[in-house]
Amino acid sequence: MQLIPCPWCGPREEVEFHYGGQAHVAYPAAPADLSDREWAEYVFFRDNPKGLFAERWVHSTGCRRWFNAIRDTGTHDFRAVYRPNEPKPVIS
Amino acid sequence: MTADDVAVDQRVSPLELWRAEFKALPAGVRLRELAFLTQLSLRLVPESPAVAAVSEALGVALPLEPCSSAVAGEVTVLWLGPDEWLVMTPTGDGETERNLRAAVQGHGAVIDVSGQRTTVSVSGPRARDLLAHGCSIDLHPRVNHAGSCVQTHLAKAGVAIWTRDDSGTDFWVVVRTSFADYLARWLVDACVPHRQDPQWQ
Amino acid sequence: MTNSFRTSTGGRVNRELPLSFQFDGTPYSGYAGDTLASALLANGKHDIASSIKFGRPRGVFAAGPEDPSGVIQIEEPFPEPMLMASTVELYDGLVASGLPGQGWLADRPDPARYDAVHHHCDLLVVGAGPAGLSAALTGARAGARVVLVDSLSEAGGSLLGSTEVIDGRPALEWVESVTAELDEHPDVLHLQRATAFGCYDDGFALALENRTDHLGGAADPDDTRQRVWRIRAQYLVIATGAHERPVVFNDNDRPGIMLAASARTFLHRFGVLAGGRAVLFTTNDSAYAAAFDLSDAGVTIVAVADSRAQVSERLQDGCVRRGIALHTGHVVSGTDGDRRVESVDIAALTGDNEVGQAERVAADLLLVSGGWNPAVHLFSQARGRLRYDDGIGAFVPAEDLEQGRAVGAAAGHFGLADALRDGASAAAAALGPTATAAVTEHQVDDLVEAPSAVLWSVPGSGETGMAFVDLQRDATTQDVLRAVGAGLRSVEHVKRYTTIGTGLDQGKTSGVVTSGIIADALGVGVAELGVTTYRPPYTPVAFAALAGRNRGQLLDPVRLTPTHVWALTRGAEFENVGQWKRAWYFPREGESMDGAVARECRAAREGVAFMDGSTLGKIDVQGPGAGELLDRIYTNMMSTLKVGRARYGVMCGADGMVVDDGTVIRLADEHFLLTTTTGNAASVLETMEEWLQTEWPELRVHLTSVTEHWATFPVVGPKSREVIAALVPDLDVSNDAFGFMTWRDAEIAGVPVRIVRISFSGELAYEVNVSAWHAMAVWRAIAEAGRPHGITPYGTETMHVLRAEKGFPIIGQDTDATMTPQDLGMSWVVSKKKEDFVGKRSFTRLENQREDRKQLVGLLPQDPSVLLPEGGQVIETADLPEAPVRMLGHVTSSYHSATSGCTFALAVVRGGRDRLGETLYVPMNGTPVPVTVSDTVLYDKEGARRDG
Amino acid sequence: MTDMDQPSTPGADLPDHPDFLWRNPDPKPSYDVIIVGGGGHGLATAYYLAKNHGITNVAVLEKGWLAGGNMARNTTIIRSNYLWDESSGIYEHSLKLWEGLAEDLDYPILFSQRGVLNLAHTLQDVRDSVRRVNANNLNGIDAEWIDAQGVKELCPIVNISPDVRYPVLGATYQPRAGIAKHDYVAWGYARRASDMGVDLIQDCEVQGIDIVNGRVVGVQTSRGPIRAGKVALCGAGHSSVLADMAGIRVPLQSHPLQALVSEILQPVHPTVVMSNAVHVYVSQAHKGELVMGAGIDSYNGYGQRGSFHIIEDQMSAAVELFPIFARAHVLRTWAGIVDVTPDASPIVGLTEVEDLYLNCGWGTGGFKATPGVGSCFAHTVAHGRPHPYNEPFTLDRFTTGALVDEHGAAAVAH
Repeated sequence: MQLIPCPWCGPREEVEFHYGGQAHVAYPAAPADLSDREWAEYVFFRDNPKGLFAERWVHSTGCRRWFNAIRDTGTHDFRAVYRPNEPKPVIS
Repeated sequence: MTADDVAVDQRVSPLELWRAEFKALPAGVRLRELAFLTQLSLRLVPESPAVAAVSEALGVALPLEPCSSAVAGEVTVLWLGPDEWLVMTPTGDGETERNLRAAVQGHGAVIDVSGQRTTVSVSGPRARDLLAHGCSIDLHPRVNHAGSCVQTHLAKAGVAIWTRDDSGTDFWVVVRTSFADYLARWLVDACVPHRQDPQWQ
Repeated sequence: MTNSFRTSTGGRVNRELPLSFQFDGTPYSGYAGDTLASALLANGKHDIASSIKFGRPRGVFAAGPEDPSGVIQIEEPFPEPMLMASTVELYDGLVASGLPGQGWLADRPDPARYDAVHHHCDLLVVGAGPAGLSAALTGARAGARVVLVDSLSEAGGSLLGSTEVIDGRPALEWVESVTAELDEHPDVLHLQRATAFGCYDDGFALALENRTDHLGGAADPDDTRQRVWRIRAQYLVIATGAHERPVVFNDNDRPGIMLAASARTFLHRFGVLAGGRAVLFTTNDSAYAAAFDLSDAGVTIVAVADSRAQVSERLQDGCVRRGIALHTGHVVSGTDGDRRVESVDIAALTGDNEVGQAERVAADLLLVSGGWNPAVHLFSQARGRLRYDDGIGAFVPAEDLEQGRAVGAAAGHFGLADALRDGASAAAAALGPTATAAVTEHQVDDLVEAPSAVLWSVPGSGETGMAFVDLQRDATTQDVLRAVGAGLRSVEHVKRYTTIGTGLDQGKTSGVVTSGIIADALGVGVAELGVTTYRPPYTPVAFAALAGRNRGQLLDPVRLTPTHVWALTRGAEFENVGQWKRAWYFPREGESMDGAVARECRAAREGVAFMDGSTLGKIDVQGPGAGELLDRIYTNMMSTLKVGRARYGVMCGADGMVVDDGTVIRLADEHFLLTTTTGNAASVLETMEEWLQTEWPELRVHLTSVTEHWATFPVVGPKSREVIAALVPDLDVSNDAFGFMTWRDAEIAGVPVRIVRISFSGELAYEVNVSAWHAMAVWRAIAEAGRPHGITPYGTETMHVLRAEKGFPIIGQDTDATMTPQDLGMSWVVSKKKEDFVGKRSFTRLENQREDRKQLVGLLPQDPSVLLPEGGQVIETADLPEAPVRMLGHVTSSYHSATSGCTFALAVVRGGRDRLGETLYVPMNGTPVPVTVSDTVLYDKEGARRDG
Repeated sequence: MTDMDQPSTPGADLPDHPDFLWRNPDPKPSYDVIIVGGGGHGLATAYYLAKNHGITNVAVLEKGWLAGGNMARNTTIIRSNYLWDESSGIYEHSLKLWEGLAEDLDYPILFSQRGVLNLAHTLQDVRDSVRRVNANNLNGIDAEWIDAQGVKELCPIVNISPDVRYPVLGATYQPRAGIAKHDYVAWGYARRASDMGVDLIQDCEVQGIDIVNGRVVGVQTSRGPIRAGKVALCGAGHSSVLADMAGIRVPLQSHPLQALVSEILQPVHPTVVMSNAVHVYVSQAHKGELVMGAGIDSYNGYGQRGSFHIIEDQMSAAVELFPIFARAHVLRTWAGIVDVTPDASPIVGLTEVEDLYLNCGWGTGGFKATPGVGSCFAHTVAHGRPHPYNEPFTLDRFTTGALVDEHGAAAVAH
């Protein structure tokens, strides 16, 4: 059972969190102007890399805050967590 | 008899049917429902100009540190999130609520959530051991001190656990009303294997 | 015969405390401190099981969990399948039997208790042998929070089976002093009978503690039989020792053939002689200790066959002194015997790696040692990399873990001094200076061992006779060679081809040997071949232990509403809705469900009825951006809602499919309260927070769940106005003063309430909301005020009928993840004015333009007595054509309408709204039943009843 | 009662594997078709390419050992009682092939049609179950709704007491469903494919896909470049990684899916029981061990490791449904990687890159689909156009919205 470092509450067991999928997928400014394909990209298509992945989590049992994490999907290790208003950290 | 008295008379707490069970537990743990605490959800961004006024209204600085709390007389303030606090007080005269509303003005929100949760006092020399059956957070006095307030799972119920001393023997467990019966059942059951345990007597 | 193979003195068993037990129907006796294996051997019982494939007799091959052979079934006090005799502590009244590799389950539920405890520590030490004890002690002295777990009944590990000396005293005295000192430290948790079976991320380890079995009848029935310790450690010290490895040769599976160190353990720990005449077959120095100690204890050691060309003088002298014939460069090429080994064939290893003519010697015990495999299971589970060590022919840790380290024999350091030093330095590494200071040096005279030979299998094994690689799976060298011959190159393939390593022991003795044999066959190195993955659990764990207390009523939380007890006392039947228990219907004495529901419906349509709707999710929405947020979340416009009014709303996902619905009331300019469906309360709040926190942080809004703060009681029916009027005399309840979709604050029984005029039934209705504290007071007041009008409590079933008669869909019942608001006939709830809202863009996708989308309609069975099955499919033809039959949709809701005196249904049907009046068919038990497509509203189409 | 294939002494008389399985050739410089991924789908596709379409100049490239991914890790449940026409079409096609597969492959795959029960625990479960059963019957698939008592008769060890937390209200039952022996299936395909000239190349990781003018021409591998006329991707959990090499974006998320096995036990469980409500599915495999799966882990992961709390929840559910399992033992736990699409249906067919074909997104349905998708995918690759059974499973459906939503009615709402 992994520990996930909530940017507010600190490390907690993963059962306290819910997964939110890929981070930094902004809601389109003007959905009406998008082609069906472009809209489908937003609704259904997410990256699925093996390796570093910026994704969303929410500390649902705790402070109810959504935050971002950079996690290695190969090892499942959390490499960084950051709040929605913080820039995506650079990790090699 | 005023309308208020009528109302008070007829209040029902989620765990009143568990009183007898709680009393029958080994002496090492004491469970008691602290029913009818007025509970206010205070919503405010920490940067808000109202923070000062709110602190004044509470009589104590609003705790901004995650997982912390503050106490002013009978008023307890638990940190639930960066913009959310639970203000608890045994007094039902509505004064705290009025003062908070006045202090918050348009900057946030004060919501009466008194019926949303109930509070179970878990105390005694084995209190920490009892919680350890279902709580993954380290409540050892070395790392967990009086005043900490953590929201986590106790068994399968979401709770806030407020630590009230530095010896790991006094906690408040604040739980959603609808989960209270489950949690009481779970706590009582957790004590069963310890009935014969001398350390729990 | 009783304990005839028990030494007169010695061992760790309590000879004052004899225990009686039964095995395969025969009564035996043993002592407290025995394992089932040691007690059986003490009684000269060697053949205890038979093999799964060939039914060959099998005995105790090892003294620990690595034993692939001594598999037993516990029959009494409660059946437990497939355990190693060597891991079962003896207790009075134990009844067990040997197994052919297949156990059986009890036919009754297990009465025992199981639970779990979370524990946190700076240092988790797995294994209370020399390395583990020295690590734990160093940590304890440094003042760290230490957990020490060990699977045996007492601490000591390998020292229990040896005659080692530490600081000039018997090692076990040192063990006692260490455990005594550990007990002095309040923050040290020392658990024996606790096996660490899994290591996971971030220092998380699981240990299974056996608490009561060994107490037999004396155990407290309330106590926990097995406890799972969920340990979160800052640092993990793996001191799990090593497993001795056999060498494979012909007929190497007979009872009486046993790993050398195990025989030594039986002697020193249990005072048991595993035989009378023994042969030792070894490839290394370590096994001589077993031969010498057994010899000194009175066992005749007929011969030692050492595959190495020469051995040290010390060992030669040891043999000479004891009159043991030492054959260097020799191996055991085979055995003979009936129920047990009776003779052993010893042969020379010739130069070209073949064996010469064998000499047969009589023996009832054959000690085997092919070297040692460090127990790296936990290390490997913790994602530690392994490397193959040619010198010892085993896989050893290649590195330290991020948060831990393997020490002592588990790291391939087999000497006692190494173990003691390893353990202490690991603790020091974890804890820093304070611990480093606490490290103590010990006086130990470790014998310098000569290099071991690496011999997987005696040349020629299996060519004649059977040479077993995995005794439990009855898999032989020939099986391995067949697998290789079949074209298999991966150990994982060979494992699956031969089933080696899939038994109870998970290949603890066979895994590396298999890799070795494959490597030899393919002419590659063991290193590049690798070994099969070590997977949790390290040793088998009972299902019930992992289930713990999450069973029965504690399997999942039962969420209760404020009126639950009241409903119970009224004999209500309950329905699970998510985690909630909801009153389903309130049958009277001898009343059927249909009868009760019909009665409840009539009351709501003709008089007045009330229910507990408190499970509805409720979210308080406050802030300057509140209206804007709701406009973006709901399909319709909420920002225009006037204070004092209520509005129905629908939420869609980005894909345009309906996810939830409910009502929104506006309490103030910047203050709304919305309701969600019962099942979606949490997910709706979480989703709204996600939008707010991650996409629209510029909106200043606070979302707060008030689901349980507010109890919600709909009071429904033509008489509801009178009831409310009676409850709130000073409230003008006339339709003009208190119109539909408005709300008022009021007081009932001295309690502040909020009354909302919304209707989920089409009847005149008032929804009374009150703080949970006062819920019962108000509930009773409503019952009291309604009594003159025969007010009737109703449950979810009646609620469903009432709403269905009005064509109100239930999200999740009349919809699945494929329905849009338009499909539901709710275009009116989709704002044309708003530029955007969640899901809007999806409505214009090709698929959403189709004429033949499934749409919600009503279905009226042409025989009004026929109740359509919910989930029934809708087809076009009166007779059932050959499959596949084109399906137009399915019945989502179907009820008997007491009010209309007919049955009716809601269904989703392709192009349904263009089919009104058409006859379609719903197959029931293979016979299509004709139905007429109608609009969704069965009752009061003109909506005349809403305002009473 | 369907035949349980329960050996008198389980494990004793599992049929032996043949003395020869497959060649271990070195890769040739060029093939007509390269199949990337030596799992069940890749091997089956190769087999049907050779058998049905006479295309034998084929290589199956596997980065590890053949069928060592999900094929070696799944719980071997085979059924076709899916809700939507499109799904039941391809899964029923698959089931029919399963029924003749032992003979076809001349390999004892131990397909045991012992029936599968999908339990219903809530009133909405019941509605959804009846809906599926009716749809199945009209699609010509054997399926029935049975009540709790009927469940007890088919599987006497199921606890149908009304007093448990989530009582069993009934179940859907597909008698023709069952389980098979996964290694035997994979090796059966591998052996026949190898016989017919297909090169099975292990320890050969594809590291790049060569595309010239929008047309695939070969692959870069850990054993050097290999040219190909056509390339067919069967990467299962790693499909996104492969698709990325070709610059193709697929709506997949890869999740850990865990399973576990008990010791060998005397026969107690004659059928297969699945319960989505309490997240467990259980069968007693041919050797007599209990084989179980649970829900997938929520987060993306390629680690072939899951979270332990999922195993614990699974054990609670299992002991609740089958009280006599209390003292059975977990011997081994493991995890696979399932690639899941937004509508929980697969993607099988052509891609925007010419001669590059894609088969992925099977989630937890991959094993049961093996023969079906193998034959359909082979057809698709051979003819350059989709087989009718996989036609609905295009990548394009996510643009048009024509999803095949097998999540079904998941929500609980009143």
